[in-house]
Amino acid sequence: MNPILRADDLVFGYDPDRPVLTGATLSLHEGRRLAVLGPNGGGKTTLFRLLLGLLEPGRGRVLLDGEPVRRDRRGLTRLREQVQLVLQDPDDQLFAADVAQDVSFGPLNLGLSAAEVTARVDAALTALGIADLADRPTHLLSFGQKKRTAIAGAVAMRPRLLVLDEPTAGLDPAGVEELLATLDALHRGGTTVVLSTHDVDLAHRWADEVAVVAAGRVRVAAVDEVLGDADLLRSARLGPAWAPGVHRLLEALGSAARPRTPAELYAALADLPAAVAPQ
Amino acid sequence: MNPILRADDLVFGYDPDRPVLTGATLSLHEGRRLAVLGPNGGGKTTLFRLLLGLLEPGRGRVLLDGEPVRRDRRGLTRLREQVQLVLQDPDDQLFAADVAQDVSFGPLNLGLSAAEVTARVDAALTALGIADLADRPTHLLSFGQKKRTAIAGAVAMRPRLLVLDEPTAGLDPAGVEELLATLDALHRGGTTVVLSTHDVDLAHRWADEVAVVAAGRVRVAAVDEVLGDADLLRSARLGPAWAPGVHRLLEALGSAARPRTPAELYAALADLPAAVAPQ
Amino acid sequence: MHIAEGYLPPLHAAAWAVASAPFVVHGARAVVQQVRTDPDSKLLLGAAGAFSFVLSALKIPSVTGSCSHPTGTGLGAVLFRPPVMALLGTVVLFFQAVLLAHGGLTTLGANVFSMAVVGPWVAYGTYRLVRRLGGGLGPAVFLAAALGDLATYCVTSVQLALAFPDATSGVGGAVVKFGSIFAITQIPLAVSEGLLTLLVVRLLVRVSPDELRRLGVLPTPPATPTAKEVGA
Amino acid sequence: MLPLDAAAYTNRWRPRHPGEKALLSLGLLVLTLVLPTWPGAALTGGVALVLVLGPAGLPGRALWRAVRVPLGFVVTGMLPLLVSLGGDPWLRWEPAGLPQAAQLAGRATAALLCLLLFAATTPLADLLPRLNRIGVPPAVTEVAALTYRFLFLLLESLRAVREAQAGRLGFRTWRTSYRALSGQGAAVFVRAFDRARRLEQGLASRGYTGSLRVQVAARELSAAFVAATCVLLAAVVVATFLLVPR
Ligand SMILES: Nc1ncnc2c1ncn2[C@@H]1O[C@H](COP(=O)(O)OP(=O)(O)OP(=O)(O)O)[C@@H](O)[C@H]1O
Ligand SMILES: Nc1ncnc2c1ncn2[C@@H]1O[C@H](COP(=O)(O)OP(=O)(O)OP(=O)(O)O)[C@@H](O)[C@H]1O
Ligand SMILES: [Mg+2]
Ligand SMILES: [Mg+2]
Repeated sequence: MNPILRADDLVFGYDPDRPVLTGATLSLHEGRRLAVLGPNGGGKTTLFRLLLGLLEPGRGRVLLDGEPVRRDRRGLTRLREQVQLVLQDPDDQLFAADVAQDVSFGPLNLGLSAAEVTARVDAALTALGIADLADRPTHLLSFGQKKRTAIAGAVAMRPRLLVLDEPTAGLDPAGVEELLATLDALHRGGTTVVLSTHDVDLAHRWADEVAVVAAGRVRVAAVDEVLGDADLLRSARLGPAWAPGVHRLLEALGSAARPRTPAELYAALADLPAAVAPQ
Repeated sequence: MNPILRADDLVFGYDPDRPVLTGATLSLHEGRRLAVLGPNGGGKTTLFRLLLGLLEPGRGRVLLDGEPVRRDRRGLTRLREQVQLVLQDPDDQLFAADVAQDVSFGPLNLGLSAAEVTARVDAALTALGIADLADRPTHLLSFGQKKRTAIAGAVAMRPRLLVLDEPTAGLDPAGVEELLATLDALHRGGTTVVLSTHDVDLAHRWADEVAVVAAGRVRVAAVDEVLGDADLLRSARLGPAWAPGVHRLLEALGSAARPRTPAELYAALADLPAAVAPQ
Repeated sequence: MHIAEGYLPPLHAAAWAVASAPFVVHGARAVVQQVRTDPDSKLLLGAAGAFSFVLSALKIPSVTGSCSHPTGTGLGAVLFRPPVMALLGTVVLFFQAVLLAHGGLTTLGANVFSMAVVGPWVAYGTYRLVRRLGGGLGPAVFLAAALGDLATYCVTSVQLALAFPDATSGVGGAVVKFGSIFAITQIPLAVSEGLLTLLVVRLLVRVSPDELRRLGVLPTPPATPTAKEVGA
Repeated sequence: MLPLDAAAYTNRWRPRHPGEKALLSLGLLVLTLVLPTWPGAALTGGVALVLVLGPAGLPGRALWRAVRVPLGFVVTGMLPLLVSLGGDPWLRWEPAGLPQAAQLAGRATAALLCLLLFAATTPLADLLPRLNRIGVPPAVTEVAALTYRFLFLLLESLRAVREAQAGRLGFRTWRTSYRALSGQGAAVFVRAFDRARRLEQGLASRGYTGSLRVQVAARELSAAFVAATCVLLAAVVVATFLLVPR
């Protein structure tokens, strides 16, 4: 099966003398959750901008459903009807006076009828749990609310593929949980979700597959494979995750629990057979 | 012994109808590493700004070495000679066109001689490991380099107390390690360091003491006490940390290792006696 | 419309520099004064300068399908007043010359005269006049931006005509010539800029009313219950 | 982000005193205007080109990227001189304007190269704080330095906002483009003032009390460079008068 979107051997540098990507290949498959990891300046955001046609690669192609994306208005419009990107800083995305207006920007651009626009906006706000904020001015929102509004703006486009650049950055732990729950709901609803992060444990718990963007290239593999590869992690300025080590400890204690979050770890601890349980 | 700086029952709200802090008390003791945790919008940044005299509390006082800080130019200058704040977004603090110029701003304000200013700038840049960036323009720095420059600007003031607002936000894991190493070096050099973070494991590994800012108040306690209090953590929209759970597992396996980072956990795993070690 | 580096003969370049100088010096005095009474306004002025620079990096779609850039003089003059714009405009034009090679150093005087002096004054005068006559903020801003833009181009036409009189019809003919070349391209652009400025200000009234009040574009309400934020 | 700006910080003349570079390039620029265009402008333009590519070490590709757009203006700027108004037909092609247009293009190109010699070698970080020494009030240089700093932040914001709008199909039609553009204008305005407010707080915590004085890296004015510049400028003048067609 074709991936929804595919980056094929992309080469790119903002400054021709300093390439950022030197041959990046990555496929985004329908329904598969992908986490993109990498060091600061590794090129995650750049890769996303290339995938959305916001930058033009020096070499290589972006393919939508197996077809090369044409860089004219038609081609880019088709791409962006299918794929939406949520930037890291929500302030870059919010510019209208209030939340509902901002979310309506994309659907209006699609040329939908007023009724259809309203329906889309309402659905998106509800999906993000911010229906009550509809007529709030965007500049009075908290950071987490802004983030949700920005995501709602993308969701209102009903994309097949939703790409989020560091969506959990700056959120408190409960905010991260809520966001992941929202993304899972979207995923269950049929949207393919891709996100970038610096948090290895987050990638471990959430993703089916991990892509590491470093030194100009992309390395894609199953989560456990990447997170088991200490050399790869070190070379990409990432550290190991807690969870795999915890799993080994639990295994040694004869427990079958495989916690992915600290909360799950404490639940597993409570479930340990009394014989081995620490007090 | 007096704390260097103390917030005494501070009440503050940007909007008089929505108080952010309703009676915040916190002491920053010489040499003690304090991590400030709390939910988004809990008031961490607000508390720091009150401590630095950037905001005026509606009630309560800030005490420097036991003396109330006077809100005139003399009083505030004295305060800022002793206490420096590094904001979360380095672009809020960097104004000069190149790195050395920016770092020289604080020392020049102290009225030091040109030679002394140069010496301070050089020392601060060296301490932050960015001596080679001295004549780089601010706007061409990466995020991590900007962050270090902002910290250098504070360090060049030779403060007794250095307060950092979410210094690790946005850094990759290796960048976080490097920053913590720098902060530890400053701490060993005699500077008292306080930081805020959303990362409970970071607070656990780094701090002597934790302050939780939530619901208008500050709760201070030893690290283990806070991180053992599930109700407090939940109410402050924080989650539990990995490390304490891992310690209990290791204890059950008869190991005395107390890893504070995933890397330390893998080292501990390698050291486990063969009889209990997972393969 | 920037006159490029080296375009004007030395006498013209010098004469326009002399013509602009009093306005720029007056603007500098105003800025020095303002900064002395309120040191924090330095940051606002810096932000305003950067805003003016970036405004001219917006790409307006134009009839021909190509893009053009607004002059931003209208919006700048309404927001920051002509004397200050004379200085900020000079700074911005200098930056455009040395950062983008757009405009030039020898033509700085001429460009300042059209874009940082005449454009802002015409825009501001229009704005005040329309408001005085009871016009709303919208029409005032639209006309200010459109006429400010047109005035800038008229001055540029005259500057070029004086430097390059027509072979047969002299300076008068050259004014008509440069003027009509610009008219074809500029009248639609002036309308575009007016419309865009109108939309921006309308959005700002909702998004940033406090800043507009601080700048005197919106009337200050009798009581201002703001948070006690102290910068000193 | 801006190629000329980046070049100014990385070229081989970066450590030179800005005054030396100003004397050289602005001296050439003035000569371009006052000397007879042929051969004066050819000489000044040629000298500037050699200096910027040679001793200053600007890569040819970077130079080309910087001159491409302004050269376009030079070409379009010639066109009005090639038409004439009045008479019959009212608007007509004027071959008699050709020498004047060619002269103008030559002078403008040479002047552009002199400007580039200055712009690509002199960082504003070195230049702005030193303007105080030639009588510009500190308030003005400080406002200019802040403008310079905010400029890049706002350009970055503008780029991000524009891309976010493009991603949501903001430029599909004329109508949507206007809505998107007004959003950009407003967003940049809001950002600009937000930046100012936040920097105000950030500087206050660093002890700002009204002066943004910074320590500028010491740069020695090289007597040899200044002398060589004077000799070069004189040589250009002499050569022009020797070569000028009589
Ligand atoms: N607009 C730009 N102009 C010039 N260089 C840029 C620009 N954006 C990014 N870069 C450079 O490109 C490289 C890749 O940046 P990018 O933002 O893609 O990295 P990233 O992996 O997203 O990093 P982070 O984790 O910090 O978000 C960096 O060296 C960066 O400095
Ligand atoms: N300048 C301001 N004007 C008005 N309200 C503000 C301002 N700054 C913060 N607030 C509000 O004050 C409250 C506390 O904000 P603060 O930034 O101190 O929280 P925080 O703990 O630092 O949060 P975060 O973890 O997101 O940084 C929030 O409700 C916020 O919306
Ligand atoms: Mg990124
Ligand atoms: Mg904060």
